[in-house]
Amino acid sequence: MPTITNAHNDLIHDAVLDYYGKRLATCSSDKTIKIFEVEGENHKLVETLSGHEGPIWRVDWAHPKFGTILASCSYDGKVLIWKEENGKWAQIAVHAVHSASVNSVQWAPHEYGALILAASSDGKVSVVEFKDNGTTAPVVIEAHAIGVNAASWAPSVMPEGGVSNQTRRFVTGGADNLVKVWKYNSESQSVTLEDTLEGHTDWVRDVAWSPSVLLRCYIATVSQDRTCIIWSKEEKDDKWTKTLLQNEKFPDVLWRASWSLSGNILALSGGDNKVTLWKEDLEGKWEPAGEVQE
Amino acid sequence: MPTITNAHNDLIHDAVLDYYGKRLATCSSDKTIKIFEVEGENHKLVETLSGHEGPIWRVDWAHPKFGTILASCSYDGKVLIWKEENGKWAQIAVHAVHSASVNSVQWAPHEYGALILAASSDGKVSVVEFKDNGTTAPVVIEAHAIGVNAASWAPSVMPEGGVSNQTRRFVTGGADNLVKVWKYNSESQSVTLEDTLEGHTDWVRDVAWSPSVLLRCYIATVSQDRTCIIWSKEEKDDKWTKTLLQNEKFPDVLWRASWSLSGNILALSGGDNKVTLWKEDLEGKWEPAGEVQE
Amino acid sequence: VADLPVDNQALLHRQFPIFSWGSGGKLMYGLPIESNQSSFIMGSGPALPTIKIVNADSVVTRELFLQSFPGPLVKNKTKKKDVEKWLQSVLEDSSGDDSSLVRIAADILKIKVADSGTWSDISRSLYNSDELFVYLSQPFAVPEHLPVAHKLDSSNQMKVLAHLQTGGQDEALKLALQNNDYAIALLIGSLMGKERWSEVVQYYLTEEFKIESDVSDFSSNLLSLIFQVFVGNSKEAIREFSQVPIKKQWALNNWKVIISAVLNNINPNTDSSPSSINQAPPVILEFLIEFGLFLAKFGCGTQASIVFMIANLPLSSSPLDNTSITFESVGSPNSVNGRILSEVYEFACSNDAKGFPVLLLQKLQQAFYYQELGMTSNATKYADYLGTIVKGLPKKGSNTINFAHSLAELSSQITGSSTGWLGKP
Amino acid sequence: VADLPVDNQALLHRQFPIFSWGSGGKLMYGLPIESNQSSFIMGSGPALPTIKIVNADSVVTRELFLQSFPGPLVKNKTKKKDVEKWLQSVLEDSSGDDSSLVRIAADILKIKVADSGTWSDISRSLYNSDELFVYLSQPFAVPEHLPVAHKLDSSNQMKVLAHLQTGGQDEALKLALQNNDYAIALLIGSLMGKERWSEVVQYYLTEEFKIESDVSDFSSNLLSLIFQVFVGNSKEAIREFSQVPIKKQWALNNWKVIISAVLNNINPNTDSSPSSINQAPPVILEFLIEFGLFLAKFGCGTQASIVFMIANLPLSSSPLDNTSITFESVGSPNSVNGRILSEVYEFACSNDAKGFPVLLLQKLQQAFYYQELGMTSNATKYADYLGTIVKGLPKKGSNTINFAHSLAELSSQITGSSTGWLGKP
Repeated sequence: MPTITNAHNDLIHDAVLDYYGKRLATCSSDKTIKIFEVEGENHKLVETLSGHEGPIWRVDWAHPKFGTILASCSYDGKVLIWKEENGKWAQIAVHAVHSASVNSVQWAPHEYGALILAASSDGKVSVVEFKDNGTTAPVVIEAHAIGVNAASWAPSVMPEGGVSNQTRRFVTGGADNLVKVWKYNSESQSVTLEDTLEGHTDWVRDVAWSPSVLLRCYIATVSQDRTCIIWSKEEKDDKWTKTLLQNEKFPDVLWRASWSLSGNILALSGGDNKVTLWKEDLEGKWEPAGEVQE
Repeated sequence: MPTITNAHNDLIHDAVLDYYGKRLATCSSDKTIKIFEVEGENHKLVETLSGHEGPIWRVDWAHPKFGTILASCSYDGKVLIWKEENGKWAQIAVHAVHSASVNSVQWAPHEYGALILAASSDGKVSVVEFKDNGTTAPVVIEAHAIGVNAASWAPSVMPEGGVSNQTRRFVTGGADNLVKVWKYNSESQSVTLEDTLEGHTDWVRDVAWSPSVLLRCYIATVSQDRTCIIWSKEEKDDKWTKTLLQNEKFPDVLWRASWSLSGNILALSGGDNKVTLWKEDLEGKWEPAGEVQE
Repeated sequence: VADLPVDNQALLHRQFPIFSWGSGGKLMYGLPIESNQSSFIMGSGPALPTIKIVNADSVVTRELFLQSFPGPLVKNKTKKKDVEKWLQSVLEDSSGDDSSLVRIAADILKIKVADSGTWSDISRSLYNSDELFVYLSQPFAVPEHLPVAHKLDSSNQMKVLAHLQTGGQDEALKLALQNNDYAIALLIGSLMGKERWSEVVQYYLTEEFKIESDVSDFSSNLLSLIFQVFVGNSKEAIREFSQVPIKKQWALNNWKVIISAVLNNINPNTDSSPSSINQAPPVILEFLIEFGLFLAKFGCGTQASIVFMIANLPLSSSPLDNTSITFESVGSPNSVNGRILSEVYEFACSNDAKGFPVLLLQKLQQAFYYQELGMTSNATKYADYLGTIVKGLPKKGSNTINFAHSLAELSSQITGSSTGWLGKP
Repeated sequence: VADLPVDNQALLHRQFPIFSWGSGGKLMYGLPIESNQSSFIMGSGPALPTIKIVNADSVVTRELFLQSFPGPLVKNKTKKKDVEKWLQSVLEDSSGDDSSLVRIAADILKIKVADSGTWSDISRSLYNSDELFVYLSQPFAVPEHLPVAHKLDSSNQMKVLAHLQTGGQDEALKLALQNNDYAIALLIGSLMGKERWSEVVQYYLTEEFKIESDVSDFSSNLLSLIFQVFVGNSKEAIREFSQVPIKKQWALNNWKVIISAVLNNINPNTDSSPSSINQAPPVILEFLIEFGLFLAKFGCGTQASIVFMIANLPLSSSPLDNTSITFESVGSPNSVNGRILSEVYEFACSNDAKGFPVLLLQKLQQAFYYQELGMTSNATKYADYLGTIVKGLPKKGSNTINFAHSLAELSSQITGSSTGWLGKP
């Protein structure tokens, strides 16, 4: 199994495998992004991408159908789009609508097109589509005035009327301790607030919408208040049901939440330097599903 | 109401109104039959018929469709047939198959034709049809060896196959204290015994088959034993049900039994010189329905 | 009168009364003069001097309410009020014979025709329980409240629960009965199906409901039956007591009190069945049918008819249940009362405009009866009505042929009596 | 750990663990070196020296019986014996946790799949009443047979009969209860419909079935419920105790003992219902549904699923009764155990070859789960099976489109993991 040592010299904030599990992108406070190829036991550094002017918080690979494309977001307030063509990497777009740190960036479900969702400490989130002829005007709305720490798309669900009738949702978590659920209308290029979920008592640091195919929606949110809350809802319900992942608080702040590719397992990382895995049990509570150990 | 006084000077054994209630025929030990016309309050002796050589026990009018015809039976062993034509009465036939007193004579239901049933002290009953061209050979069978006192036809009932398929029954009462039910087959000109009913303890003097339209058959039999027995049966029953008209014996012998024209009321005459009327009550017992008083 | 041997020959020389029925409601008779009188007079005059022809009507005792009966009763034509009024006159006429079956039947029919009665109205027709109210209102000496019965102690109660938890119903019941705890025994029995429950009920009543003055166990028999009826065990209960001669006799003798008691316990609020007397709750219907069959089987056919009437069974020639017993008529169809009551029952209870086809012959016979008594207008009404019915009968078939034939005979009699001499066929 | 205010800025300078899920059953992680360690070493090496990519399988705790599960279960194809064997292995594995809902569900499913079980087998899955047999076989001191209960005297017995004859059920009942004669009170109650009867039963048990050691009236509550179930009064009984907090809690805590007791009293000889566990007698079905709804309503949804399983209800998205509660899955469909148990239930209980359509998404999710853990052959079996199912779905409709879409995604993941780099779309 590949082990990459000393990828960066500074803090590493994110590392993401691509769709095929063949490339790994890492980003760091050293303002670079490194692309590794991983195969079998081996790994090879392919490229180091420079361009950001501050710590890079997250990276996200686009769906292969668009090509080999990576998005990154940074303290410098920008989202940069990178593409590999013929073995060479280049920066192909800049998304600079925010006036403060962009804390998370995520490509939308590929059925929506080449769409990006960005969350910023300027209190806003932006949705921007990259068309073949260049970017469209981004949709920017204020989400959490004090600052938005994370945003995550809901999985794509086909409704009766076809793609154009889709309800495209995403969830955000803010420094106001709130979690909000939004609806994005691509035709009218507008975003409306659907729900405001109260529960956390400190900054929400990450939100993750489960990609499960089941009819029940799950959102995991983690916070500096050392709790992880699972929000769930079925189409027919009015309100989201709130379930604490566990009754006791975690030893330290929680930092990231990430669902497995089909939403069966939730991975949490936090200030106690652990990555714990969780899954739902028969009775709808959450039980440990493993822990990453050295 | 017509009152006829001193119709005969000797015992009067029978008196019968015709179909229309316009004529009365009386017969007597004086060997004559008298025909009276009765209208409103009046009566008029129309004819005195002579021909018998002994007391005449009974007379019976034929159905008007055959004309104005009367049958009579006598101690002399004969049955004489009389007809009125153009106001004049004449004897038109003699039925002399019996060798002793003929005790009862009765025309069959008119649907059978001009048929007569006679019962004789010679122990036999005879059935004889009068056709337009003269009489057929009578059917004579032994019924009650010691002597047959009475015989009565059952009413006509149309079966599935039409007239020719009819079961023609009659009942006889004898000096052997028995009552017998017979079947007459006109095609084969034969008579078969169907049932023998025991119950009386002395000579049966009269039998009468009720002309009721109901599906239940009723036969009244009266006897010198001072009882009247009602025998009843439905098509589906195997056996006749025997019911005493009343539990106590009558004061004297019972002589004649006669059902009203539709079988609703039974008239009994007996040695106590009374004519009592009877009808069935709700529970199937027999209760008084009147008495003839002077 | 002593049973002397009869001199057959001598009889041939006696003058007996003579009698003959005539059409048009007439009859002819001649009564002999009393023989001793005759001898005294020493005349040689005829033993039977006079022959009279009179109206049958003047001799036949006629039911007082026969003339006023508004028949034939035709649904949607005959007014209910008229029938009610007529029934009322019958009830007033019954000269105080409360136990007469005619009165009971007429009373029940009046309730049914009115269509607004209750089960306790019908119960009252059978048996007026007012006397019981008098009894109930009497003050009784306050009894001493010493315990006289038994019940299970705590540890045995727990045993019962443990038995039930483990499915040991028989053991639980045995324990309860051994200790004479009938309350818990009944509860256990209630889990075990209606037959076991009924066994426990009967056992309990036999042991604990003995009243000194109780002749032939009237009280416990009646209570036992009531409880079994309402649990749906009628058939078995009736079968059981019909096999014990003393109980069978009790049931035959007390049929009115029994049915009255059961009907009085029909609670319109229980079950989802309507309290309408046109539709008995299923357990009651089962009871009425079984009890009626019981009565019919043991010679009380008319009483059985009344019970079947209460149960709203249709008159029909089809046998009931798996028996050979039919309910074709209320009482004997050969009795005037029976025919009239049957006709009123059909009017009150038949849902079909066609009524009960089995009554057609009875109505014809009734018409003939009217004609025999010279009540020609009544006979005509029936003849006309039956004439319209005949058109609706199947064309072929011996029943139709006979019916039409007899109806034609009736019509010709009616015509004959109205036109007299000229009515020659 | 004390709740100190968090320094948000400082967090931006901390090294947190990093983690990412990869396709083909891989995951990537990097754990920081402990900060104090780092300071001690005084090196300036990276806080996160190593990033590892491993098989998810080596980190995720997998259910022991997941690999051996013979799914997808296809009626008439998958052998019953294989499913039974697998269930048996689950039961042996449950490490002695008898009260676990997974064990109970698996045990019940094993009985259902075998198709030869009885109601007391199911009862035993919930609660093993052997301990009661031990209790029952203990000898008890022979109690003194002094009468300690009351019953009506003769004259009051006659009064009761008179009341009943006159329809005075309430008066009769009052008289019986005033005199503490519960046996006759129960009999009178039996005439008055199931609600009144149940009231009398409860009253009697409350008064007479007090056991000293009985915490929260366990015995009288249980008996009362049993009797009410069998008289068909489940809905009302459950409604009643769900409104009394202490009784509600008793019922929620003791649901297994309660259902076990009721099931043990199903007597195959009573009623005409078959004793097959595939078809509960009507009163039992009513009880199971109402009790399940009660459990679901008060937060015991998984327990409710087990009860609905016992009742053989089909899995469906249609709400039960007039509630908003549905039985779509045995336990949570987002749990592995829940999905597997639901699939086994469908195999055991669905009459249709089509099964329970509501499970399709669950099976798809299960397939994704196998794929995530790198158990590609299991994932493939499901993908193939679901591929045949898709053909039978209605062509239009968003459900079918989504299903097909997701299935295609699964298939491409499976293909991707087996061919690697070359599997570009």
